[in-house]
Amino acid sequence: MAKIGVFICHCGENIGAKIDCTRLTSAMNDHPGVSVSVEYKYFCSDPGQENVKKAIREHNLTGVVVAACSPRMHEATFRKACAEAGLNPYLCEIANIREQCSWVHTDQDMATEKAIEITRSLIEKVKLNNELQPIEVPVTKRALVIGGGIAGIQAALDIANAGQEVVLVEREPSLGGHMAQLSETFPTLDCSQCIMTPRMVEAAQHPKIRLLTYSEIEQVEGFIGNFKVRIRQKSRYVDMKACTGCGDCIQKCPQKKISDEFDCALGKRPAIYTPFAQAVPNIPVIDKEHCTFFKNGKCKVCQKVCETNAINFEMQDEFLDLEIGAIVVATGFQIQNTAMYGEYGYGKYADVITGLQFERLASASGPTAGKILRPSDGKEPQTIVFIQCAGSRDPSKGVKYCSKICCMYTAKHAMLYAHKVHGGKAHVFYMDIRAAGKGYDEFTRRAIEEDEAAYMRGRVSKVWLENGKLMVRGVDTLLGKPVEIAADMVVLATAITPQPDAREFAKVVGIGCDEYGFYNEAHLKLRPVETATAGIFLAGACQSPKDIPDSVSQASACASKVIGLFSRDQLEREPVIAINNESTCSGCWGCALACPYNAIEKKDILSRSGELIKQVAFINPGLCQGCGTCVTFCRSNSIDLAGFTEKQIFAEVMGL
Amino acid sequence: MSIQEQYRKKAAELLSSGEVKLVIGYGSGSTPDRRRALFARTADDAALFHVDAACDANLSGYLVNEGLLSDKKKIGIFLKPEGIRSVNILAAESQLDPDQIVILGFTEENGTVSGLQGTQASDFTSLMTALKENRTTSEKEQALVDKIEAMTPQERFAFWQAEFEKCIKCYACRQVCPMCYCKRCIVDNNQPQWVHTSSHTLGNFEWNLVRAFHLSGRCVECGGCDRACPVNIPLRLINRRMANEVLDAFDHFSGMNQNQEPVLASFKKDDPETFIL
Amino acid sequence: MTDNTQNGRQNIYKPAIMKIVAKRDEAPGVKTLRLEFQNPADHEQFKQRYRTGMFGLYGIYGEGESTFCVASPETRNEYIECTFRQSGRVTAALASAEIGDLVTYRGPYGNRFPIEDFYGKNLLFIAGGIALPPTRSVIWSCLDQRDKFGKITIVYGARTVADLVYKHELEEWQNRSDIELVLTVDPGGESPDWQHRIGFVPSILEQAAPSAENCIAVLCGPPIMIKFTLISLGKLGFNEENVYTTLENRMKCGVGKCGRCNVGSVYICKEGPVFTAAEVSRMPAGDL
Amino acid sequence: MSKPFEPKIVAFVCTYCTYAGADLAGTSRLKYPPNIRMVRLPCTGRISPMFILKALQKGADGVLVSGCHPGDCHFTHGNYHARRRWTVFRALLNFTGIPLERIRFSWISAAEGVKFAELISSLTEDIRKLGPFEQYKAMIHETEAPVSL
Amino acid sequence: MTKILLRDKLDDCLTRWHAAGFDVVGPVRKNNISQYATVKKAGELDLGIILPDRTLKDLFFPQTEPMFSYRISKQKIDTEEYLPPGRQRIIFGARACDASAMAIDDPLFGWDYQDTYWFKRRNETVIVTIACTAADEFCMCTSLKLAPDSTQGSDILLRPLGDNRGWQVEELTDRGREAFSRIEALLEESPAQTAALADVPIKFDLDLCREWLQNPENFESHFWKEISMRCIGCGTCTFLCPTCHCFDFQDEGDTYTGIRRKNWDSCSFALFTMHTSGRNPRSTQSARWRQRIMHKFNYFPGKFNLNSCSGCGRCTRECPVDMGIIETLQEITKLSQ
Repeated sequence: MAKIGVFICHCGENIGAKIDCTRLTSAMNDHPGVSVSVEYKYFCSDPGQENVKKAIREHNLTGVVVAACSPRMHEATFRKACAEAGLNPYLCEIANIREQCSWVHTDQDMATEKAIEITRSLIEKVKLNNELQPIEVPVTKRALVIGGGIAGIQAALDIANAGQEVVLVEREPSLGGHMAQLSETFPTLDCSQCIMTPRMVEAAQHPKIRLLTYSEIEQVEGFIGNFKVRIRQKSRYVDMKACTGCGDCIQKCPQKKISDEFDCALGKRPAIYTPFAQAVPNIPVIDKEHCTFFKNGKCKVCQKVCETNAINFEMQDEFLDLEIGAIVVATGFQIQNTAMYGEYGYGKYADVITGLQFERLASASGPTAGKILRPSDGKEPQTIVFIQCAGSRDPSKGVKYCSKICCMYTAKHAMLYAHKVHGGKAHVFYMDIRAAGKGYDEFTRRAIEEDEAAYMRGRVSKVWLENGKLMVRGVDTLLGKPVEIAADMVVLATAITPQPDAREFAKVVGIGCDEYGFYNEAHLKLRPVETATAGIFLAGACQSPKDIPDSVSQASACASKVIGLFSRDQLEREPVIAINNESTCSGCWGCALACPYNAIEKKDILSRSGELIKQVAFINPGLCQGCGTCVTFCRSNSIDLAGFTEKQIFAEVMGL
Repeated sequence: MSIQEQYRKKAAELLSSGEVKLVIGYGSGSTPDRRRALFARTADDAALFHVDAACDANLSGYLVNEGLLSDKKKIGIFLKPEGIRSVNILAAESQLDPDQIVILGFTEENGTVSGLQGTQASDFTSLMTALKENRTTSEKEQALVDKIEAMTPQERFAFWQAEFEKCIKCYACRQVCPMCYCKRCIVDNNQPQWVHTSSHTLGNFEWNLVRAFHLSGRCVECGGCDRACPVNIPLRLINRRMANEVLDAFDHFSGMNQNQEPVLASFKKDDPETFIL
Repeated sequence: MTDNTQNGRQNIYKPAIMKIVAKRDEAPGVKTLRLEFQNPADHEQFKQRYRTGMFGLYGIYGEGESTFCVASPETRNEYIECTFRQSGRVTAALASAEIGDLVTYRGPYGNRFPIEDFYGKNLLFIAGGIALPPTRSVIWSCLDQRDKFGKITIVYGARTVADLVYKHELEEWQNRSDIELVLTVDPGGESPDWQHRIGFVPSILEQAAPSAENCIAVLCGPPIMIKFTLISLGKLGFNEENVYTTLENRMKCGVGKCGRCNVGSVYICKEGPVFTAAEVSRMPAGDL
Repeated sequence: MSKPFEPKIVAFVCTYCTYAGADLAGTSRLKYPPNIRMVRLPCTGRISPMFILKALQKGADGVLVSGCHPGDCHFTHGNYHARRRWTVFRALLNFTGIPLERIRFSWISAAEGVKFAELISSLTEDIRKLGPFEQYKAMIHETEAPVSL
Repeated sequence: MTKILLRDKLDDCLTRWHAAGFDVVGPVRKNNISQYATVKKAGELDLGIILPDRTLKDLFFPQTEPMFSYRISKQKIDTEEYLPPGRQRIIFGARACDASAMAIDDPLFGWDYQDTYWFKRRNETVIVTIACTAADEFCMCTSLKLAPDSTQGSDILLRPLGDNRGWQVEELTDRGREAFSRIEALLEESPAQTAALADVPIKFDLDLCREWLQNPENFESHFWKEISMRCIGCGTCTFLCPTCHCFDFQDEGDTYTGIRRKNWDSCSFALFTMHTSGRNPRSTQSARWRQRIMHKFNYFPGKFNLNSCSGCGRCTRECPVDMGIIETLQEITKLSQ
C-alpha cells in the first residue's frame, strides 16, 4: 500500500464553515494507505506549503492529495511544493472541496460526506499515479515559410531579422503572390508593386533567408522543433547560377502566344519567361508544356542565344531534405471559379471580367499598360458595372462566408476607373458595404461621393449581350425597382476561395481545414495564428480571406510565435500524453484516424532477423496533446494516457 | 453444371494453377445437415467442397489467423455477402491485404444458392450498395427487435437479464466473430479489469454490452455469434439494433468497401445529437 | 485428506495473512519481501511443512495471487522471503506494498530438494538472473549446515550488473573461504568497475570447470539458459540424475486441480517444482 | 424509519469546459444538491463507455457525461468523437433496458455555471423521482451472494 | 420381481422428499435452454430430454462461485467464507454420462487436498439416474466403455419400463437407499419389462487411441495442427463438458472490499497458461487441443485410472465449428490402424 499524505484546507471559512474538516481529516486518517492526514487554515500560504513539504519528507510520502479549492486554482502551486520536497509533482492530486462542494451545498452533513468521497476517490487515484517527467524536445532553429506572397515574405523577414534562419518556399517562379498582381492598394491608393518589390528583394538578399522559388513541399514529418521537410525544386531548365537575367532568351523565344497567368489571361507570354518584369529572382523558367523543343524535339533557340550557357534541357527536379523547427503556412488564396456564374456570362463574353483581371488592366505594368481597355475590342468602356458578392455570401454557390476584401477593392476599382476613364460611368451592385477598417469607410465614401460611382443595393440576376452592349439586369432594393444597365464592361468581385489543392496540402503538412478548405487555427479567438499541430502557424488568406494589413499583421504574429519558440533550446511539455502498448496493439489504425493531431504513426515491429512481424501504432510524444480520444477508441485497451490512465480512473471510480 | 460443381472446379483451378496456396470453404460436417470449414491445399481437396444452403458460417475470420497471410501468397475463400463485407472491414482496419483474397462468392435465398460475379472484394461494390439500400435480413428478426423496443425499460432489462444470466463466458461469440481479431480482448486486460470475468449476471451483462459496443458499426450481421452461442442468447438482436443505429444516425453500413472509415473513429460536425442537453 | 494437508483450514483456497516486515530492492523491477505470519497456528503449520524447494502463492486481496518460490531456506523458517519481478497485476501490487502492509500467503506447496541425499557431496549451484532465489534457498539450507557438504561452488550470472539480485549476499559469499563464487554478466552488461567475469553462464561454467565427481548440481534460470547449461554440464561429465532444477509454470490453485501447470502428465505444482534434469528431459519438450 | 432515498450520481466531465463551468457555479455561489460526484478528465474524447458501466457497478443511480459544446473542444474535436460514441452507447443501453433518464449527456461550457447548477438540480430531482436503480442493484447483489446450489 | 417407480407417483415422491428436507433437481427446459434445475412439482420436469444442454457439473461446480469476501482496513483484513448452503438434494433424472462424470472428477478434487466446494455438494446430493432409451448421433458413452445404463457416479439407477409407465429401480449406494426409503411406500413390486436401451454405436477404439497418445513420438505429430485448424479457441467444449474442471480465481469488488471467486476456466483459452512475461507454454491452438485430448485420454487415466470423458458428446454437439472429441479420436483410431 502506498504512503499518502492528505492535506485538508479550511480556506479560512470558505471550506471550514461548510465542511466538518476534522471529521474529514479523521476519516482520511482511517483510510488504508494514508500515512498522514492533517487540516490547516490555508495550505496555499507559505507556512501551509511548508507543512506539506515537511510531511512529505517526514513520512516519506509516495503521494499527496490536497483537499482544497479547484485544481484550476492551485494544482500548480502544490505540485511545485511537492517537487521542492523531492516528490515527483505528478504524484499530487487536488480534491476540489471548495468550488464543487462547500460553496455550492447547504447541508453540512451531506457536504462533508461528499468531501470525504471526493477526497477518498482521489487518494485511490493518486496511489496509481506515476512519476512523470516533463517531455523535453530539442528545437531546430530554422523556420520554414511556405508561400512567397506578402504574408510569407513578411513572416520570413521578421523571423530573419530576429537572427533566425528561414527557408522561404514559393511554388511559382517568382516571389510576390497575388499582391504583385495588384495595381493600387486601398485605402491609400499607393502602387502595389512599389511597396511590394523592395520587400521581395530584401527577402531574396537577406543573409538569413534561403529562398527557394519554383519549389513545392513534398512531405512533412516530425513534430514541433523537429520537423523533417522534403522540398521538390522543380526544374527551371535555366541554370540559376549562370543566368544573368538579360532576357535575350525571352525576346527570342518563337513561341509567344501563351496565355499569361500573371495577367489573368489578358496578355501573352513566351515559353521561356519570367512572370513579370520585377520578378525575384529575375531568372526565367521554361514552360515545358508549351516549349517547342519539349513538344517537337526541335528549336533550342533560347539555348543558342544564351551567352552564358544557362539553358539546360536535361535539368531534373531536385529534392532537398531539411530539418525545420517551425513552419509558417502562408499559401494564400485563389479566386472562385467564375464559371459558376453562368448567368453573368463570364467566359462567354470577353468583357465580363474578374476583379483580379481589372487589377491587371489598371496596373501600369499590365497588358494595357494601365489603360482600362475592353479585352474584346480594346476600346475604353464608357459604362462599367461592378457586381459585388459574385459568389460570396451565397450558400447556393458553396460560399457562405464574406470574402472581406471585395467591398474595398470594388470601391478602389470604381475610383481607378473614374481616374482613368474620364466621363465614364461606374455602377456598383452590392449587398452590404462592409468597410470596417482604418480609413476604409472614408475610402468607399470617396468613391461614391467624389468619384461618383453609382452604388445600388441589390443583386444582378442576369447579364446578356444585346446590340454590342452588355445588358445587366438587377434590382435596386432600396428603390424596390428592377434596373437594367447597358454596360461596356462588367467586373465581378468574385469570392476568395482556398487554393484548389488546399485540402491535399493540409494533409501533407498535417493541419486541419474548415469546410471550405481554409486552414484551421487552434482557437479562433485565443490562438488565431497557431494550428492544432504544435509548431505550425498560419499567416494570410490561407486561413480566411484577408486584406494586406491583416495578412501582414498575422504574418508578424506568426514570426513572433516562431521567434518565441526559437528563444529556447529545449521545449518542455506536460507529460500528459498517450502511450501505446505495442504488444497488444492490433494495428487497426482507428486511433490514428481519430487523433486530432495526426500524432499517431505506423511503426514496424521487426523480428531479430529484420522481418516485419507486425505494424503497430506509435504515438509521437511531440505531437500528442493528451486528449485521450485514441484511448477511448482503442478496443483492445492498448493505449493509455499518462496522468489519466485507465487504472487511475478505474481506481477513482471504484473509490467513490 | 451446379453451382457446387462450378465452384469445386474453380477452386481446383485456383489451387492447381498455384494462384492461391489455400482455399477455405465448406466440407461435410459430422451430421448430414452440418457443414464445417475445410482447408483445401490441393486440387483433389477441392472436390470435397460443398456449396449449399447449409453453408452458413462466415469463414472470413480464418483469414486473420496468425501468420496465414504473412507470406503474401493468395488465399481463396468461399464467402457470402456478409463475408465479403467482413473482408472489406478487415481490409479497412489493416488486418489483411484484400489483394491476397480471392473470393468465391455465393448467396443463398430460400434454400437456393447462386454464385456471385467477381473475385476481389472490390468487385462487389454494387452488391454492397444494393444491400445497404435494401437491408433484407429477416423480417422476423426486425420484428423481434421491434418487440423488444416496444417494451418498457424495466421489461427490456428483465428480458436481457434472463438471457445474460445464461451466459457462461465461453467467449464463443467473440472467437467466432471475424471482427474480434484483437490481440488482446479488453476483457482479458486485468489492469484494470474493466469487465468482470466472472459469469454472474452482472459480469455477463457487462461483457455483452462491451462486445456489442465494440462491434457497433463493424458487425455485418452474419449471425455467427448467435449460432455459436451454446446457451442460445439471441445476440443477433443486439447486433441488429446497433446496425440500425449507425445506419440511421450516421448513414453507416458496415463493410461497404475497403476504404470505409470506422464509424467510431470518424465524425461529422453535423452528426445528430438530439439527446444532448 | 488429513487436516495437516489442509493447512488447518476447511477451505484449501483460503490464504493466511502475513505482514511485510522488510522490503528490499534487488534489481530494476525486482524486489524482496520478508513476511511474517499473523496467526501463530499458520506459522506452526508452515514450520512443520516447509522444506526447501517448495513454493507458495503470494497475494493481495483485490488483486489476486501469484506463484513464486520460498526464497528463504527451511533452516530459517521464522519468516518467508520471496523475491519477484514486477510484471503483472499481482506483482505490481506486491511491489508497491509497504512495510507493515498485510499480504496473503498459501502454501507451502510442491516437493522439495532432497538435501539429505546431498550430504557428503560437492555442490554446484548455477543460477541465471531472477532465478537465483530458488537456488538461494538451497544454498542457505546447505550453508546453515556447512559441515555436511564438500566443496560448494556457485556460478551466478545476469544480463547486467544491475540485474544481479541479492547483491549483499553475493558479497558475503564472496568473502567466505568455504565457497567458490563465480559471478558473470552478459557481454555488454558490465559496469566500469566490474571485476568479475564477462560471458554467458554456460561458457563461464565450462571455464570454471568444476569436477562432476561426487557432485550434485542445482540449476535454475530462464529456459534458454537451462538448455545450454545442461549441454555444458554434460560436457563436464555430469549425469542428468545429479542435476536438479525447478520449473515455474503459471499456477492458480497450487494443489493440482486448476489444470494449468502440467507439462505432459506431470503436475508441476504437485510433483514439482523440483525435478532432476533426467526427469525434465522425459517431459514433452513442446509443453515446457 | 429508513433514511430517505438520496440518489448517487457520478459525472464524467472534461476539465476545460464542464469542470470549469462547475467551478464557476461555485465561485458564483450557486446552490445545487450534493449528490453529484465529478470525475475530471482532459476531454470528453477520453470518456469511455466503461466508465459508465463502472459507475453503475458502484451503485450509481444516475450518470452524467458532459463536456464542451461542439466546436469548442480544447482538443478541436474530441467532443465530436465523444458524441458518436454516446449516440451508439446510449442506443445500446436503451435497448438493454437501462432507463435513459439515468444516463444523461450535456454540453456545458466554462461560462455556463448557471446551466451546470440547474442541470445538476434537475437531474438529481429526476433521479430522486425515479428512485434507486433497483434492477441493476439486484444484479450487483447477486455477485455478493453465495451460490444457492 | 423388482421395485418399480410409477410415473404418476412422481409428484407424491417429490412431496415426500421435500418433506424430508430434500431439494429436488431435474432436467428442465426453460428460456430456450435445457438444464438441471430445482423443481417444486414433477410436472416441471422434462424427462423426455435426451440430454440437457447444460451438464450436471453445474450443480457441484458452478461457473462462478464466491469463496470468501474480504474487507481491508488500515490495520487488518477481515474475511468471511462462503460455503455451499448445505441442503440435501436429489437429482432426479440425471443421465448416466453426467453421473459418471461426477465420479470421474472425485479423485481429482480429492487428491491430497480436498476441495470443500466439490465434496460438500457431492456428499449432500443423491443422484438418481435414468437410463437412456434414446440417443442422438453425438452420444458416445459406449465408445468410452460406458453405457446408457452405467451406474458409475449414480446412487440410484432407474430403467424405463417398456410401457413407459415408470421405471425399474436399482439402488446402488447407501445414500440412494436412504433417499428412496422415504418413498418406499410409493414403490411397487412388479415383474414389468424394461424398455430397450438406446443403441449407441461405438465410434472409435479407445484402447488404440490411448496407445497412440501414449507414444511420445505422436506428441509433435502434424496431426494436431491439421485436426485443430478450424478450432476457434472458445470455451464451449470445456464449459459444456461434465468432467472439465479447470478453474481460475478472480478478486472482484471495489478497492477495499470484495470477493474472491472461483470461476470456470478453459484450456482452450490462449491466456490459460500464459505467463505474465508473455511466455506461453501452450502458445498455439493445436497445442491447446492436444492438451485437452491428452489430458482426457492419457494423463488423467495415467493418474486416476479413469478417462476424463463420459461420452456425453456435448463437445461435438455444441461446437460452433463442428469439431470435437469424436472426430479427433476417430482420426486417431484411423491413424493407429
